[in-house]
Amino acid sequence: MRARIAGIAGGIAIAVLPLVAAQPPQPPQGRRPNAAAADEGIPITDPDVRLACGSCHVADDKGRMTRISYRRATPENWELTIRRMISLNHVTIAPEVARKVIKSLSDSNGLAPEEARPTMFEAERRLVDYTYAGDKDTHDLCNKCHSMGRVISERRTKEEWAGLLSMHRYFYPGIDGASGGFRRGGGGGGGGRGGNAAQGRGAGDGRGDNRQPYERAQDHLASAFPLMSPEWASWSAAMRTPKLAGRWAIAGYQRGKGPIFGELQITERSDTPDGFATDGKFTYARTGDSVSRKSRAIVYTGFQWRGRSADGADDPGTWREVAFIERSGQEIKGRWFTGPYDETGIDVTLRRVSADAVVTGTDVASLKTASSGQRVRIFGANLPARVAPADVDFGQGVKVARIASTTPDVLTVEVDVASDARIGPRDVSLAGSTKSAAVVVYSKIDGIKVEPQAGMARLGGAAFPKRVEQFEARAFSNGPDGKPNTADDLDLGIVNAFWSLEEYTATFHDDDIRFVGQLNEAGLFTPNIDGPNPNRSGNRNNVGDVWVVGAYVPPGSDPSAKPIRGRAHLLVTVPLYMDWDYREVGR
Amino acid sequence: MITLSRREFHLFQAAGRDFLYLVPSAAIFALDQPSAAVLNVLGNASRSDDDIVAALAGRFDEAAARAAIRELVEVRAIGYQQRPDPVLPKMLPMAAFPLNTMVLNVTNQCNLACTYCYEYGEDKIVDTEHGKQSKFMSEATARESVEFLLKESGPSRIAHLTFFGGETLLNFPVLQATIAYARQRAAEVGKTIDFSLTTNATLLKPEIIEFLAENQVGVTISIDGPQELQNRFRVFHNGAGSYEVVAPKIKELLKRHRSRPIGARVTLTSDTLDITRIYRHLTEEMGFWEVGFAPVTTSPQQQYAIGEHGFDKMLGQFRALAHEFLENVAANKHHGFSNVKDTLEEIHKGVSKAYPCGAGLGLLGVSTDGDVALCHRFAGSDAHKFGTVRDGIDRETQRAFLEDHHVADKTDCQKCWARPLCSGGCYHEAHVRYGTTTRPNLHYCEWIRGWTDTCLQIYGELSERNPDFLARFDREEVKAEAVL
Amino acid sequence: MRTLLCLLLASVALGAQQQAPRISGGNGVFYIGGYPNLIWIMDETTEKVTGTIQLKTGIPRRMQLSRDRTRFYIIDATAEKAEVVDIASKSTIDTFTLTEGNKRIRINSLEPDPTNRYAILLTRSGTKLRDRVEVGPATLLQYDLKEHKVMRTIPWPDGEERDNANLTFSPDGKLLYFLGNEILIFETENFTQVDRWDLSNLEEGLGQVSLSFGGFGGLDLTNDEPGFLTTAMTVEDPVQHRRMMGVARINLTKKDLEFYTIGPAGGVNFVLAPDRKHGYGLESAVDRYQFWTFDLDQRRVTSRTEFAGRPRMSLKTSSNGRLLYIYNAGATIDMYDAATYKYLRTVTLDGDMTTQFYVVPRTRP
Amino acid sequence: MTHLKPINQKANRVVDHVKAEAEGPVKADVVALQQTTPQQPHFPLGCSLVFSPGWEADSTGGTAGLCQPVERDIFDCHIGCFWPAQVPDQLNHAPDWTAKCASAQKDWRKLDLVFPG
Repeated sequence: MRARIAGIAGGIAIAVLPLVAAQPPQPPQGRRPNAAAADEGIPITDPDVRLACGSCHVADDKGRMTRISYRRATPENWELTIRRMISLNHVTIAPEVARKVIKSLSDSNGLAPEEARPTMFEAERRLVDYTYAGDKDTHDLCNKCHSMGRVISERRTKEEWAGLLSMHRYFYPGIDGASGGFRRGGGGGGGGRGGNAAQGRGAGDGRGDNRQPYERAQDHLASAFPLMSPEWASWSAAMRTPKLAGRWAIAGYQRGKGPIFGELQITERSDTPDGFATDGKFTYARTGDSVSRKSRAIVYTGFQWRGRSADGADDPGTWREVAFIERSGQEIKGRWFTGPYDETGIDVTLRRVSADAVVTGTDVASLKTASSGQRVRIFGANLPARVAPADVDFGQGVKVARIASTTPDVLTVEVDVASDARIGPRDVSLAGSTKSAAVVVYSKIDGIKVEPQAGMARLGGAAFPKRVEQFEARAFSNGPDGKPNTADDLDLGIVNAFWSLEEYTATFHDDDIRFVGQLNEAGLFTPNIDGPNPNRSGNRNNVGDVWVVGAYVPPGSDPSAKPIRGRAHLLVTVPLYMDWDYREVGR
Repeated sequence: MITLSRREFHLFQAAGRDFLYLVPSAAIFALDQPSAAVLNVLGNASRSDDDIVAALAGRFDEAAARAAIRELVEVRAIGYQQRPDPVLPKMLPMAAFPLNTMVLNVTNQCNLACTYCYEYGEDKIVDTEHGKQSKFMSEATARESVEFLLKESGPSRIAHLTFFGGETLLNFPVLQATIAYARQRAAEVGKTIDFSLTTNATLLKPEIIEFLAENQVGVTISIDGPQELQNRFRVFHNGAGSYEVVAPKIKELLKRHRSRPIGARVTLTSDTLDITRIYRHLTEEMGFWEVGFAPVTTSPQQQYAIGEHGFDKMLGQFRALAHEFLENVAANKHHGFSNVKDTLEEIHKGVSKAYPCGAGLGLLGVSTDGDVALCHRFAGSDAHKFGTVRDGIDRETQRAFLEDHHVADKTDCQKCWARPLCSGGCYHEAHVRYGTTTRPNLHYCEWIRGWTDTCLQIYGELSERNPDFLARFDREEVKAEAVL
Repeated sequence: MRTLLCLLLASVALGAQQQAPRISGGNGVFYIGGYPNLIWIMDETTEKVTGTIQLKTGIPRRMQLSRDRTRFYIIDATAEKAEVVDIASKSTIDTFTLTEGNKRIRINSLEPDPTNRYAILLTRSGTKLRDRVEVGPATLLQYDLKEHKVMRTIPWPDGEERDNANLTFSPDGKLLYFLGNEILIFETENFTQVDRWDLSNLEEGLGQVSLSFGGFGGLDLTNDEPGFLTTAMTVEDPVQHRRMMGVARINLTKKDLEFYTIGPAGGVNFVLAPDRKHGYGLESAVDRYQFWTFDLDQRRVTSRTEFAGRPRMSLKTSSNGRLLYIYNAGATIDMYDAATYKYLRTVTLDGDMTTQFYVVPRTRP
Repeated sequence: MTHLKPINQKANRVVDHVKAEAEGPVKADVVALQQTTPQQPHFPLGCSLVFSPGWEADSTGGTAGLCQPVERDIFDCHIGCFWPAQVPDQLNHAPDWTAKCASAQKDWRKLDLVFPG
């Protein structure tokens, strides 16, 4: 090929067509002169922050401190950064000052509600199946070490994203290579030469794009999550301390234990700005056990509720609360959780209660057709004292036969369901309040599903804490089309199944089931102790992966029938040797 | 007696062998001696199996001959008279066909006044000088268009947004804002938008180049070749040539913007018909990665139109450059003649089209007021309006358009072996030439068949001499063509 | 009565087992670096620790035996400090670091020239500024071991920055080889490229060749003939597109290479036996670990035997080629009989190993 | 198909179609039992997706391919900063994490949980 063309056409000629024989490519792109540094940046006015961080983060004439003013993030991400300043940048800061800085920066440089909503699972420490759809390469790169939740909770300028990635590569030089894949040639020699050549061809991906993986991710993040956004512009103007004092109805769900209902009182705390306290009680609908608890919380950025249970009778502050306050101020949704790995949690919805009746839900999730006298307890607040059967409406084919008992927050009724009642979810309404899709009318239970489908437990108890995994069996009906796993399937709620473990035969002489741990009759798996196990071949740890099998016999089915079974995969693995838990947020 | 006869195919030779391009399936097979001999013996007559075997007795044993016949029947190259091929039903693409590419006319003004321009000359469809249309697209309309693209792109994860004009860069601020907005909105709905634009390069200021590089925007430059060819038609309003202005800017763009390949788009006229010289200049002197040529779209009486005689000359020049492409690619070297590459991709995939291009289907144009049009060449014309970005595509108009323009209704095309790739040719070309978009472009049938045959021969050669190059098309992102 | 009988039988069995002669690996010397900051020296015959070298710079991470086998070049776990240890006197004779002030220079690999005058360092800088950090590009430095100063920065061949470079000097130290599918040859006066040897298309029809130069811990040339380099290679033929495994014997100085393929490609690494007529391989996949033996004269795989292995094993032959050592991380070296692959015994150190494991024969082969 | 050689994608689809028709509709889509390339395994959120050979799970989603016992290889991950979010890294957060025990498999109880910051 004429050398002159290669010269003029510059790198693309080479990078685009890997077919071209090894030609002298142009020198790697040096640091590109950054675009006219768009003059955006959020001034920092809070004296605590200026004092605590000003020695390194100098403020310019417009009050914008380097790095800090060019970033917005959730409270948890701000805490992570401040903890790194202490551990790796030798900053000394008192805990209460750190809390003030986190609070101030979350308010002045936080996320808007619309931006924060998709990231809530991160703060709620919820194990969800999240795949970032914006860019597959960025997802694969960042998800190697930590969840994408942390990445999508950031808004930065282009230079700030570059700064963040440089920090990664400075403190962890190994991630250029095999453990992180930040650079293509990382372990095996750049440009596919040197070392063993099988490692990634260096000639870009054929679209003329010879940037390294981390550079491509950096460019994507800079354009997908810029510092300034219309949502933040409008929210930062509208942000204020929400008025939350008053009565709230609790409706929630805890895997393995079923729905919870109750009530709590929120009061404002005078000792901390945007501080609140709660005091209330909730009951597990299926068992009737009730739990009274108090908690203290702080609201960040005007809608991020972060709390911690406090001086309750049986809870010295081990439960934490992360919730999202809807802009209407009428509803707060989130998760209360505890446990060394935050694995035990309740999905909670608080709804403001005034004087009139509110129906929050029912203890049973499904009603069988052609049945009579089924007991249903309807939970809520300000429920009327005198109720006639006709006042409670379950819709067509479902008739309240008898009112068993009434209290202001629980109404117990007995219900008859006609044999021809229409199948599907039903709303329950009483005294002007309706709970949509409170129960599902079904004709036949076609199977059960075990949740979660991919469970994880961590060995512990000797040097490190255990991570338990709670399983639950939910019945389902195939719905009108009669076929499972289709859109019209009906979830019939939690059922009491008989639990057992089965060997997941990943290898021929697999013996995990003898070592991994126990699964009790409530579906709670408790892993074995950590450390090398002398009476296991090769002193191996008690790790392994097993099937968790639930078997259920629907009431009224003939005794000879085989129980309905469902199973899930459980990975019992090694502990985490580092604890990145957010301890200051919400204090 | 059951007799065999030829079905529809086109025979071509390459790398010393016979190849078969079957119609309408667009499958390509290489023939060996026996199968080629069977076709040769059959000719245009109809003969029985035994008759053919007997005719070949001297050269091929019976088993080989019969096997060859059986295979030719299986792929429907030949068939029994008594069992004609079933007539293909006229299938319309599914109702809500996902929009893959949206061409945004961000302005209908231009700082050049090219004599042959179809937007301003006598053949213009829309009077943009005194018409009711606004001259520049507003940012609000651009945002609505992005929402329209995200909604109409349906399940597909990637959508393409191409900026067009007049001269696209005259409305650069809106272009800039649209890219930022589109990228963020796409991330929110879990999609990615790929950006590209066409420009005459007169306004390529350094900060614009910087922006295009930063945001990986694909750039196509309209340029006609070296100085005197460029200045022949591509002139400013005062008649001055544009080459001296655009050449340095293009070089600056090519030096700086390297994350996307940059192509040149050449309009060929009767006076500037010198393809190899243009190609050399644009690739070697200028540094373009790829160059695409297209004859000027014009009514016949214009003096720059390429007449009957002109097409033969053009085909000769296309063939010469195409063979240079072949020699380079066969030796694993890059060659920038994009007309060949694009056709090779369609041949390799066996594309068999019901419509000449994606217009009205996977591709739609948007005028400066937000009217949705058949394609960017019809932007703003009420006769070819498909709805607006605000209230979406008028499905009824779209269905009627697809109904009337299907290749099955173009009688002249029913007998042509090139229809799987051509399918009647460009709607705008037909509109300018015959006043209606439904007519096939009969004025360039000979040229299309000649060019397709050349590309098939190149494809045959490459399948022998450099199959890896063709294998790359297996991995390319599939375009949303209406594939039969 | 029965228990007495069992007792009798047991002792007999025990007795019998003891008589089998204890196979020794030869009279070489083991050198392994590990916790806390030392190098163990062990005698191969007795398999006992005969001495330790206490390091000054910290946990050893990479250990490179000099060409004349008189000293070790060690890089510590932070990759910022290097130490030169004299084997005979078991003492540190030099330490150096390039880090100064807030600019850390991490030395990713160190290749001393045969006369131990200078070394080629592959480094990457990381600078901590007031409120940000900057990571520099990977650079190749020529470092004067006597003066402790950087003599020059060697420009990357073909101008392309690489993250790691597999380097080796010619025996006379006049040429420096960049190993890879395309070996680049530099003269060592002012490091200009003098030659290029493209191994990827050795012969028409052979197809794409790719060579691997030493897995964890880089190249181990102890068993190889000086100037020669025997390594595993994989080939993908252009006609059937099948990937095959083979052995390549490269003579760098004469730029000559003999190669032959021996079977379908599989995840097997390759170690040359001291007699240079055999090679041993280790295949480890989830739940399947195998020893391989290659007969380099007959050019074929003589045997493959499954054994109870574990992830992350490395293989080395004993100096007399009769034992196979399995090591890598942890504190144990397992001994296997090279002929029958039977597990014999395990040597346990009193600290975990952190560097590669050198078996240096006492007498030159 | 010995005499006609399929060249482009459509020709291959024609050949497949012809073969399928020859074998009759039933056998057309017999999927042999043999090992098809395994689908990407599912990892619960929170698992590190770096496999050499992996921390919580190996590349097949199970534990058979893990370093076992983890204490045997732990110091190698520690000084290589291989799983910076899971194992204390010697460069930054835990420079003397191994001070109390030279051989992890023996005195693993002395290793402590590190709270960065």
